[in-house]
Amino acid sequence: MKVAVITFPGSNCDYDCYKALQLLPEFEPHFVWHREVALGPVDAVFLPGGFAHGDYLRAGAIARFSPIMDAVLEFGRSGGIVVGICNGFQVLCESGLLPGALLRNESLRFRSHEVHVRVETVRTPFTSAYEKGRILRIPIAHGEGNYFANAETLAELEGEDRIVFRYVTPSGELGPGSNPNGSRHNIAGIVNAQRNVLGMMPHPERSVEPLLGSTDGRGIFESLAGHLGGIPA
Amino acid sequence: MSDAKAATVASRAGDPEISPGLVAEHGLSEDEYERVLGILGRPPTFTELGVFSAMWSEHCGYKNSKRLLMLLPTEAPWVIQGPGENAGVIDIGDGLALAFKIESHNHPSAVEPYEGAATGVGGILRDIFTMGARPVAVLDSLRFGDLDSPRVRYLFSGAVRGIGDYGNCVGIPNIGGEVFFDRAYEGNPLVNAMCLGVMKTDEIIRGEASGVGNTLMAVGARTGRDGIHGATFASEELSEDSDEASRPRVQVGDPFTEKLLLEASLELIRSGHIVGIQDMGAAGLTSSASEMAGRSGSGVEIDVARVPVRETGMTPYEILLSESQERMLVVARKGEEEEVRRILEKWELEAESIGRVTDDGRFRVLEDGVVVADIPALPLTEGCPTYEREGVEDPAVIELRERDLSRVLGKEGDLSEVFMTLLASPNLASKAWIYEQYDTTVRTNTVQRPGGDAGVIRFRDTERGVAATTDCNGRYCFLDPREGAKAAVAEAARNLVCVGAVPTAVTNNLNFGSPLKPAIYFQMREAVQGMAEACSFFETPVTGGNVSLYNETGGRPVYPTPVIGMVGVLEDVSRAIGHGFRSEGDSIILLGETREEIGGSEFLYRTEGVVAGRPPRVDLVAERQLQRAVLALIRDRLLHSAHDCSEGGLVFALAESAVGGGGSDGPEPWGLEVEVNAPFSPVALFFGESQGRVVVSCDPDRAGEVLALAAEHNVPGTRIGTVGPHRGTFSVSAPLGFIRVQSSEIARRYREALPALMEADQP
Amino acid sequence: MTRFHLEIRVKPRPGLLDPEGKAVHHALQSLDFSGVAEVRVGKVIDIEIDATDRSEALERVREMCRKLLANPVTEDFDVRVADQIVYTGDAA
Amino acid sequence: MTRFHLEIRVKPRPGLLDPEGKAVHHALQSLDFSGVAEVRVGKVIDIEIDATDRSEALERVREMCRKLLANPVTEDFDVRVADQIVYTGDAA
Ligand SMILES: Nc1ncnc2c1ncn2[C@@H]1O[C@H](COP(=O)(O)OP(=O)(O)O)[C@@H](O)[C@H]1O
Ligand SMILES: [Mg+2]
Repeated sequence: MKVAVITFPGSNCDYDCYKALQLLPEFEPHFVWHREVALGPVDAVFLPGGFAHGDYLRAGAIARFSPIMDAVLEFGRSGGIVVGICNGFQVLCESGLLPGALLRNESLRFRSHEVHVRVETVRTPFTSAYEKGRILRIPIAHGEGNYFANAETLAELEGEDRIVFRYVTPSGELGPGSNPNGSRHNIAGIVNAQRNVLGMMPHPERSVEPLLGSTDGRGIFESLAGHLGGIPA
Repeated sequence: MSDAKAATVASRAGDPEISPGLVAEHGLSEDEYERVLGILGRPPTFTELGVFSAMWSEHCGYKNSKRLLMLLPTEAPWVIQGPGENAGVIDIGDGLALAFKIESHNHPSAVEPYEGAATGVGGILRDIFTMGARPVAVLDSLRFGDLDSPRVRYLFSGAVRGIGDYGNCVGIPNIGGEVFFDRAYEGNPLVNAMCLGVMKTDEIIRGEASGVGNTLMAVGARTGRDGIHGATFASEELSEDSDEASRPRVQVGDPFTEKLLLEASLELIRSGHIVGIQDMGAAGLTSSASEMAGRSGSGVEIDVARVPVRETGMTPYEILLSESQERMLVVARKGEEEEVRRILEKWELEAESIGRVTDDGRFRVLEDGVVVADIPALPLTEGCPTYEREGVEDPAVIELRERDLSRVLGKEGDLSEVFMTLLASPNLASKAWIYEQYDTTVRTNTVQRPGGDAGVIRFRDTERGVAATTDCNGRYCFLDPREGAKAAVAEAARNLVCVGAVPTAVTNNLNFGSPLKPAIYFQMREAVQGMAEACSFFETPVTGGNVSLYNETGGRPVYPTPVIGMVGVLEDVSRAIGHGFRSEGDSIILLGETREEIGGSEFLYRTEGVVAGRPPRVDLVAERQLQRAVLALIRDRLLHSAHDCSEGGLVFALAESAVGGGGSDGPEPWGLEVEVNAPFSPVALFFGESQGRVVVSCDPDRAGEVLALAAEHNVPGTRIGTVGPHRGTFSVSAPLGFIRVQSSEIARRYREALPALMEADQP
Repeated sequence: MTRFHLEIRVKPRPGLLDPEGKAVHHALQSLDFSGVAEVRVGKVIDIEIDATDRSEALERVREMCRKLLANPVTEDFDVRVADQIVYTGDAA
Repeated sequence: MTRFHLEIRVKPRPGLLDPEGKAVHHALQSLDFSGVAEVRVGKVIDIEIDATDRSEALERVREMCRKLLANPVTEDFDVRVADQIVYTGDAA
C-alpha cells in the first residue's frame, strides 16, 4: 500500500517515518513535498515531526497553509487514513482536522526523553494490534505538546472513546510525574470522530528497532498494515 | 583589472581617514601595520583596514597559537582531510567518511547566552555540511561559574536553551557533551559545540574558489549589521561593560533557515553545479571569499552592491565584515548559475551572483564597479604574523600544586554523609536537566544517548557505528597543564572504549586566557605538548579544532581548558554496551590501578573549597593496555556494562552504574555490595580520581574469563563485588571506611540536584 | 496608497491557563517584586502595510488575524493603528 | 493601595534579525496578503499590580523589565497604563 510522507520545509522526522514504514513489507512509502497540490493514489498520509516553517508564530500554524494541505484535509475528511506525529499532530489541530490545540509545555522547556503511554482504546485502525491498557515506552521530543481543548470537546473525546494514548507512570497510573507537558486529561494522542485521523505527540517511528532501545511503537504500524490490508484497494 | 591599476585604490567618500588611532582600534600592532603597507605597497583604504584586521585577528589568523598547533600529530592512513579545511574528515570504512569538528562561541555566549550558544551550533553545523557531509550528531562542552550566582544560572540556562532550540529545530540529535561548574568560569563561560557528519568517501568537497570565470554566489540569509567585527571581538578580553560595548554585534540565529540551507547545500553539492562552498562564518564574506581564493591560488572579485542586504545604507566595510548567520558563499560553474538558483528556490532561499573567480591571485572588492579593496589573497590569508610568546609558570600555581593534602586524607569511618553531599554537586550529579532539553533520538540512529560514557550513532545499511565524546578537566590543566591535557585525551579515549569503540581521531578546542601573559602562554604550550604526546601515543591524530583566547574577565583568566573531542569507530555497533548495571548477581570488577591521589578532585573543591595538589598522573602505557583489554572484553560480548572512573572517583563510577540513567526515564536503581582493599586512605580510595580505571559488570560465571583476559593485557583486575536487588542497599567498604546508603536515595539525589539548583527561580 | 503601521496584540484567552504568564509571575516573586496580582503573556505583532485607506488596512489585518495570526481555540486579538484601539474581537 | 493594569510591550531591537517576523511576513505573502512591508513580532505582557500610586506602579514595572522581562542586549520595551504611553526606553 502506498503511503505519502509529507515533507514541509523544516520537517525533520520525515525520513524516520519513511524508514519505519519500510520495515513492514506491506508499505510503499514515498515523500510528497509540501508545494504539491495533489496526493495521487495513496492509502495513507503521514505528517511527520519536526519544525515545519520553523514553528514560528505557533507550531503548525503556517504549515497548515502549505499547498498540499487542501488535498490532505480532503483525504482525511473523506475517511482516508491520516497520521500526524508530534509536529504533524500540531498541524492537524491547526488545520481543524483534529480538535484542540497544543500549547507550550507547562515547564516551558523542550522535553526529550522516553515516556510511558497507555493504550486507551484499540477501536482504531492504529491500535488494533495492541491489547487495551498496554503500556508503551516511547520517546517524546517537543516544546509544545501541552494538549488543550475546552470542556465540551474533552467530554466528547472521553465519551466517544477517542483518546488513544494517555501519559502514565511506568506502573500505569495517571498520578504525579506521569504528565510530561501539562496536557489536559494526560492526553498523548487522539482520533477524530470518524476514527481515521490520528494525532500523537510521542514518536512511534523512533521505537521500532531493538538496536535503538524499544519496539513498542511497531504496533501502530502493524495495526495500520492490518487495517489497510483488510480494505480492498 | 591590471595590478598597476590595483596599486591605487581611491578612498571612499564618507570613510574615516586612516590614523594610528584607527589602526590600533582595529587590533593591529605597528609591525603588523607595517606588514600591511608592505603587502599593498600603499596605505590601506578603510575597507582594506577592516579586512586585514579581521583576517589577522586571533580568531582567523591564529597569531599566537599557530606555532604551537604545528606540534600536534595530524596524520594517519585513515585521515582524508586534516586541519585547514572547514572540518577534518576520516575514513571509517564501508566507503563512509566522517567529518567532524568542534567550535567555540564563548564570548558571544557571555554577552547573550541564548543567541550566542545557538549561533555556535549553527556555525559548527555549517562547517560540517559545507564539506559535503550530512550532520548526524552534535555534542556540547560547557563551563560555567558556580550556580549559586543568579547571573550564572541565567547564562547557563540560556546557553542550554539556545543549543537545544537550534539543534532540535534543525533535527540533529545531541549525543553527549560535558558541563563543569567552577568559580574560574564565572564571568567568562565556555560554550563549545561539536558536530559529526557522514558522507560517502567520494562526496567530499572543499572550500576552494577554482576555475577562472566561475561565479561566486551569496546564498541563504540576507546580510545585516550583525556581529560586525565579531572575529576581532572574539579575540579581545571581555571588558566589564561588554554587554553595552558589544550590543550591535549580537547575532540572532534562525535554525529554520539553517535547515533549508543544509538540505539545499547537500543537494547543490551532489548536483555537480558547484566547485566550492564555504560558510560565511567569522569575518563573514571577507574570510570566506579570501580563504577560498587563497586555497585555490586563484583570485576573486566581488561587488558588494550585489550582496542581498537586510538593512539600508550598508557600507562595503559593513557588508564585508558582517557576521549575519545562515549565509554561504558558493562557487558555481560558469553558465550553471540558473540551475543553482533553481535548487535554492525549491528550498525557498535566495542566491545572488556577487562576483567571479579571477586568475590574478587578488582579493578584489568593488562597490557598484568601483574598487574599494584590492589585496593579494595569499598574503592576506596566510601572511598573518605568528608569534612565539614568552611562557613562564605562575609561582602561585606551583605552590598550590605542591601543597600538602595529607590532612584531608585523614577522614575515616562512615563516609556516607560526605558521599551524599558530593551527590548534590552539579559536577557529579546527573546532567539530564541539560540533555532532556535536547532531541537525542531524531534521525533514529542513536544507539547510546547522553548519560553514559560516550554517545553512539549507527549507520543504516551497515553494521558500523561511531562513538563520540568531549572531555577536559580544567582543574587538572590549571594545576598541571601538560598532565591535564594528557588526562583529557586519555579520558576521551577511555570513554570511547567503554562503549566498545576504537578511538580514531581528535578535534580540539583550546580555551585559554590572554597569550600575552607569560603564565597563560606557558599553559598553552604545556597543554598542547601534552595533547600532542597523548594523541601520538594513542594514534588518534588531530584533524582540526578551534582556538579561543582572551577568556578573561577583569584580568582573571579561566582555567586552561583544552577540550578534547574524540571519535571512535565500532565495526559491529550491536556490540555497544552502556554504563548501567544489567542484572542482580552480576559480578562487579575494577580494572586498572587506584593510587593515593586526591589532588584537583571534586572532593577537595566541595569539602575544602580548594583546587590544589598534583592532579592524577597519567600512565599512557597502562592506559593503552586497559583500553585494549576493555575493547577485547566488549568484542567477545563478555561485559554487561562498562563505566570509566572520572570526576568523583570509584564511588561515583559505581553509583552511576547503579543508577543507570540520570533522567526522568531512568530505570530502577540497583543495590550493590562492594569491598575494596588498598592500604591507604578511604577518601582517596572512594573519591580520588586516579586515571586509567574502568568499572565493569558481567555474568558471575564469566568473571574468571574477564579477569583472565584482563591479565593477558597486563591489566590489574579485581573482582570487588556484586550487583544487588533493585532499590537495594548501596554498600561500599574498605579497611578504614565505608559507605552505606539506600540506592533509591542515591538515585533521587543524583537526579534532583541540578533541577533543584536551577529551578530556584522557576515555578 | 498610504503606509499604515498597525499593532496587533494576541493574548491567551482569559481563564485559559497561561504557562508563560505563570512562570513570569513566579520569577517576579522570587525576585521580591511584591504586589503582583496577575501576569499574562501574549504576542505583539507590528505590521507595516500599504493600503488605500485606514479601514482597508484594518480590514486586511483583521483578516490576517482570523486566518493565521491568532488561534481561535486559545487566543483573542485586537488591532490598532498607532495607539488608539480601532477594533476588538476574538478570533472566533 | 490601588490596583493598576499595566501593559508592557517587549520588541526585538531594530536592526536585529527577527526570524519570527520574517517567517510570518513570508507566510502572509504566500497567503496572498499583499502590501505588507514589514512584520516584527514581540511580546506583550499584562501585569496587574497593587501600588500606592501610578508612578510607583510604573517604576516597579520598569524595574521588572530591566531585571527580567526584557533582554537588555536584544530587546527594547515600553510600559503603559491602559493605553496611554507613560514611559519609553530601552532596557539599559
Ligand atoms: N552539556 C551536555 N550536553 C549533553 N550531554 C551532556 C552534557 N553534559 C554532560 N552530558 C552527559 O552526561 C553524562 C555525564 O557527563 P560526564 O560526567 O562528563 O561523563 P564522563 O565523566 O564519563 O565524561 C555523559 O553522558 C555526558 O555525555
Ligand atoms: Mg567527563
